[in-house]
Amino acid sequence: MEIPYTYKARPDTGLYNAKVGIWLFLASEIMLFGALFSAYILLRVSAPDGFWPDVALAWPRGLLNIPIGTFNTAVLITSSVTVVLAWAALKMNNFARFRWLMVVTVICAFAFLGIKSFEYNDKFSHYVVRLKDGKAVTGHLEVNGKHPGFWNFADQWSLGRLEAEKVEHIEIAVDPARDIHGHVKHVEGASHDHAKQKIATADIAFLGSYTPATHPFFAVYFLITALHGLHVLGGALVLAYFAFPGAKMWKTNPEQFTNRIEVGGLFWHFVDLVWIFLFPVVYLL
Amino acid sequence: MTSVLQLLGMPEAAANHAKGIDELILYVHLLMASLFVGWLGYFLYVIFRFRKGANPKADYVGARSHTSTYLEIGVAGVEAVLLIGLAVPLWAKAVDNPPKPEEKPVEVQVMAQQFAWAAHFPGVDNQWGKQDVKFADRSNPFGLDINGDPAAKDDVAVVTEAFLLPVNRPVIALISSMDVIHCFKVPSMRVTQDAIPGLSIPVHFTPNKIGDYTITCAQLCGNGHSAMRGFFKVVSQEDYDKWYTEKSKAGGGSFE
Amino acid sequence: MSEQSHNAAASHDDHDHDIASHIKTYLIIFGALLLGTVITVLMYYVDFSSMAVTVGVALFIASIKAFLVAAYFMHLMSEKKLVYSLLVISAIFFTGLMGLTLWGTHDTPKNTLMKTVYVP
Amino acid sequence: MQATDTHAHAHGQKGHSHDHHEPGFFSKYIFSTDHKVIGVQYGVASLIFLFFGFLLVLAMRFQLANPGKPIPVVGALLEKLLGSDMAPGGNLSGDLYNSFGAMHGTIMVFLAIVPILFGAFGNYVTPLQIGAPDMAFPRLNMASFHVYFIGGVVMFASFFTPGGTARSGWTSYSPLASVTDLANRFDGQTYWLIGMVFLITSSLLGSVNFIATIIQLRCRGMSWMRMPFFVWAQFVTAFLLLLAFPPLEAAGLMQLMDNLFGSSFFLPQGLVVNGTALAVSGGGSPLLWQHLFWFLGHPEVYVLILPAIGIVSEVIANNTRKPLWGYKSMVYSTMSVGFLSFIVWAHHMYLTGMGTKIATFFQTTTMMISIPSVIILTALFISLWGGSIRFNAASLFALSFLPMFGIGGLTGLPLGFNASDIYLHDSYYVIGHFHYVVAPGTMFAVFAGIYYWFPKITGRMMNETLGKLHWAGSLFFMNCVFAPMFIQGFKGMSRRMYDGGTTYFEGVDPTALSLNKMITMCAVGLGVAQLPFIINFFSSIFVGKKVSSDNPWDATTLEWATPTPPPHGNFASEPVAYRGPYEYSVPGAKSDFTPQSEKP
Ligand code: HEA
Ligand code: HEA
Ligand code: CUA
Ligand SMILES: [Cu+2]
Repeated sequence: MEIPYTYKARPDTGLYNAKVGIWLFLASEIMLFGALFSAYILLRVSAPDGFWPDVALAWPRGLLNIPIGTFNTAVLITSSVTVVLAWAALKMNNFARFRWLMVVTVICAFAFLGIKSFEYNDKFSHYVVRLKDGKAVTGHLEVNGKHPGFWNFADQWSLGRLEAEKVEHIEIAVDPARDIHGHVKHVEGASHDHAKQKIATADIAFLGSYTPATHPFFAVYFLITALHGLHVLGGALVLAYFAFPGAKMWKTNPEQFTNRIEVGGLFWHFVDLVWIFLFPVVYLL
Repeated sequence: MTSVLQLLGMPEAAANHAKGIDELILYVHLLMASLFVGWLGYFLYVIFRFRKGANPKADYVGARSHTSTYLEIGVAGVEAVLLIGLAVPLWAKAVDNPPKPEEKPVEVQVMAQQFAWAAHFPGVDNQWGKQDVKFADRSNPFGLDINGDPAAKDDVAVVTEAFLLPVNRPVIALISSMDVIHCFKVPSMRVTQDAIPGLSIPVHFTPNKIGDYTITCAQLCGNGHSAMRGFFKVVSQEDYDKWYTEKSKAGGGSFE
Repeated sequence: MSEQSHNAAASHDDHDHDIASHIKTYLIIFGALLLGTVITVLMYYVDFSSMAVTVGVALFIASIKAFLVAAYFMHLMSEKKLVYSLLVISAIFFTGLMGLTLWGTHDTPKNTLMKTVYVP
Repeated sequence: MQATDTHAHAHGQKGHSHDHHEPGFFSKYIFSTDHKVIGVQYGVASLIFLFFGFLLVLAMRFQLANPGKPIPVVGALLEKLLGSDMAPGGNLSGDLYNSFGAMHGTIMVFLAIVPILFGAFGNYVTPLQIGAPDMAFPRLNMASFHVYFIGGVVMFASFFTPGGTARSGWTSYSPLASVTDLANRFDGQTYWLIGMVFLITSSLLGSVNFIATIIQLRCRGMSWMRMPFFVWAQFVTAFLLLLAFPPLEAAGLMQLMDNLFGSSFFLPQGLVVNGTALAVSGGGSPLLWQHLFWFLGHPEVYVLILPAIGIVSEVIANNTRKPLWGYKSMVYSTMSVGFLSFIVWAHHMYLTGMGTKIATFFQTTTMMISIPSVIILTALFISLWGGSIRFNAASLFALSFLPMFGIGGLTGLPLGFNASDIYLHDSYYVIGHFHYVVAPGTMFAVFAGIYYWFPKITGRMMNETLGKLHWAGSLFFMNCVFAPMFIQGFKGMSRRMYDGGTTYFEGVDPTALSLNKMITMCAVGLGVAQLPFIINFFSSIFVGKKVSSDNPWDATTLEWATPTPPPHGNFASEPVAYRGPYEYSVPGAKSDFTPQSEKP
């Protein structure tokens, strides 16, 4: 016996196997991201009041780059519409259109990841410095006149390292007061945005970049966006496979091929959906 | 009633609220035992009576009575009674009704660390000394600011030896931990409360028997978990007062 | 979809037409999603003074966008009952997880008498 | 259909000597996509893990009975293998004891019992019972096994990492899990987490596959209410795995971040470990881990018990020669258990500081969930009434499952009332409670299943005498091991005590300690009682009596309508279910069983 309903719908459920499978998988994904969102909310509501970085464990707001995030949202939405159009193209028997729409989708996916990786890098070289007198400042760090390199996750500065390497002072390009609610504040005396400020190591109580170790917010941010990024990557690879090597099936079994695109598309839309929530929750709130 | 449970090995209860807990344990076990014995009797009877040798031809329909439904409803009913009648009120009393100031409760902060228990009383001035994590270490688990805060001067902090509690006076213990999760468990007092870092959780009980008691740790906390014990003595009010003033006079949150 | 057809799409002309009208919907939704994104960002610059309102507005817009994606791109508008029941179940459990966890960490015994200064 | 028909027949013949594609060893046994081969792979792997889990606990039991004494023979070996800080002089150190305890729990639950019930029996039997040629996604099925296997290897490898395995219990509570080995970030706990991510992924793949298979591949006539109860149990179980595991996966990733990147998901501010302040940001919540863990943890225990009840139901229906009584109520109860099991989890957390409202909520749901359990068990009990009960190794195990699960389930009640849990929490009473459900409970169902389906899988019967010996020994020793634990619990003995409670009980209550000795001896006896089984198992594969027909137990369900062993593709021709699953002793029928596939 062969396995039935691999591409034809079973009469009583009205679905073919892979569609049942993908929806089940998405249900479990809802629980996965749901748990992460729950963790985010729990940690956030139990965070102390006040403004980060003035209060070390208050919840930071407005640290992420909104224009870039908005642009990335648009990129992902575009890819979502192209993938559904690609499926429609197959339905209309237009393979050529399917292929270029799929290519656009995959390009969008990698554009999204590329932009994201720039954002990550920005965070790794962004530091919060808390002084012994209780003041705090955030900005890009310069040590001995050098900026930390690209994707320097392994090459991070901490107070311990400054002391160990006997660095006497650091310079920091203070963040502009871009936040209209005014909760990223700078040390008094920094006259204009991105002004470089010299800080003596001896005055520093804490120094850390925007990495998971610095604040639970970053931990949540990196974990959820990285997991989402992995989904984007996996989805993009699968869609790329469908667009080229996997497209052979169009010749042998067009119906099953169309179904595959539908299933792949469902996953892709889900990834988009997660981002639709992720964007306001981590960028804007 | 107590004798039944003591037969099972439960230590003699030494706190006022223990009676309720013991009763609940007893009643639940009576329910369980009667169900188990009934079921087991039925079970043994059935497998004997309907063994193949005695009943070569099975009956397609099988049992026709509705006893089982009534039984299930009965079980649900008893559970509901135990739940509403005993468990919920007992719990509510335990967490929602701390002793009122008129009852002159003894207040103590209990701090767990790997692998010991420590207790902290406010001292004769009845003022808690200032505490900060930057002063905390193994010998000063409460992080008392001994040099900075006058109120801390007379605080009583007992780190390794037994501390004392007066008999028949409510105790409010604020349970916390400085490293990992421990669990403050005093079997004789029928008190158990996880000690969770970052939280301090109040429990209260009224010891009613003079004697020596042991705190065990009921939550895995590392390789010394089994040896993590604490001791306290329940003594008369006079003995307690004597000990308390002495300790408090010794001042500086005397650390053993 | 007819049982015999191997090329599902090609055989039906009216089907083609159907799909063509779908495409129009997809493009409209695309526009709506972009608009939604812009509104969300604009909302950010409005000070609602209350955090709850801000969160509510942001999530409301996100939910509309999510609805559009799910309903049209994922064809949930015309999906089978089975899929709905599946989604309802996971929605219930997700709500349970989030709600009970939050409730559980906030409903704690009252600490009335003692004010500790130091919680490690 | 035509082509595959002959194909299937050809495979069905014994000693087939085809000229066409004879699959090589690897594609036949390692990279097979056939659900039956995968089922057997799961079965073998998980039995080995079961045995390994037992060896771990045996070492622990020795330590509990003889604190301070080196383990004979094995102790020296452990010292060599794991280093003298772990097993000084052949003694278990506190750390090693905790390692073994954590790994015993993890291995038994995630690598032995769930894989054997869900992976092995589920894979082998479910498609056969619904008349399907295979799983809906055979390659996913294969991937599921491979991912499980990798998870097992990672867990196993962690024994040999510097610092040893995870040692914070199978529950891995933070902060303990994150601070045990501060110097070494890539420690046993990290391995544990990575292993868990693999195991969870495997379960997710498996559960998607099971649900899709049961929904889509039921053969003609196999309506929902004609499905054998075993299939229902697997169906609900798959849902539990599908929806409860992802939160643990999320939690695992968070703890991994805490371990590897120094984040503080579960670490509050101001931790002072070993007298030094921990250099983390803080701001996390230890309770968050517990919530996410138990959100899986509680459904997980029903993942252990539901398939077990499924197996027991099959065996009981077959050996009483009558239909299950109240089949429908059992199905609905199973669904309610499945649903409710998602909202009772915090009964493991009563003593973490819960207010009255939330505690009342959770203890009410806990009491509610016991009702459908009672209904299922009662239905099985009543099924015995009027039967013509055959006693063979399978049915003996299945029958003794009932009172054993009864004890385990009933002792769950005093734990479920939060006020009595105040006293019993984390004592040996809990250990006794859950071992009654998982050891004589679940394991007895596993044994029943093995004796019952062995002829279908291998074409040979297992030896009945050895089987009965195995049953008698297991029943006796299981009770001697776990019943005394209730007494110890009443006496106030906490669990996870490396010294067996000596520090606490010495000079106070010597019986508590002497019980330790007795339990340990019985645990050894329990091991010895498995010898007949192991001998039986291996010898029967080669010399067991050949089955006289495809249906040696005169059973009704579809798996017995296939050739023995079932060929690739399972059924010679598409099966049709004409009636319910347990049409035994139908009045007026020509024999005492009417198979589901028999034409009316
Ligand atoms: C298969 C596994 C399994 C099953 C089925 C259950 C079933 C139940 N469990 Fe158990 N439980 C565990 C595995 C399981 N448990 C484990 C592993 C732990 C510890 C985890 C850890 O901390 O490490 C635990 C811990 C645990 C606790 C936490 C204890 C503590 O830490 O303080 C609680 C509290 O409510 C509890 C309650 C229950 C209840 C009410 C049921 C109910 O569902 C039971 C319902 C069943 C019945 C009511 C029996 C009905 C049948 C009969 C009555 C028939 C009788 C028959 C004869 C006499 C012939 N369990
Ligand atoms: C499914 C789960 C399961 C099973 C089956 C078991 C089985 C057993 N367990 Fe386990 N146990 C747990 C889950 C389980 N346990 C968990 C979750 C914990 C808590 C861990 C923690 O604290 O974190 C625990 C803890 C625990 C403790 C407490 C440790 C402590 O708190 O300090 C003890 C103590 O005696 C114990 C004993 C036993 C014994 C004697 C068995 C026996 O029943 C074992 C019997 C098994 C055999 C005899 C093997 C038979 C082998 C075969 C049949 C293989 C044949 C092979 C081939 C044919 C290839 N267990
Ligand atoms: Cu402290 Cu266990
Ligand atoms: Cu539970």
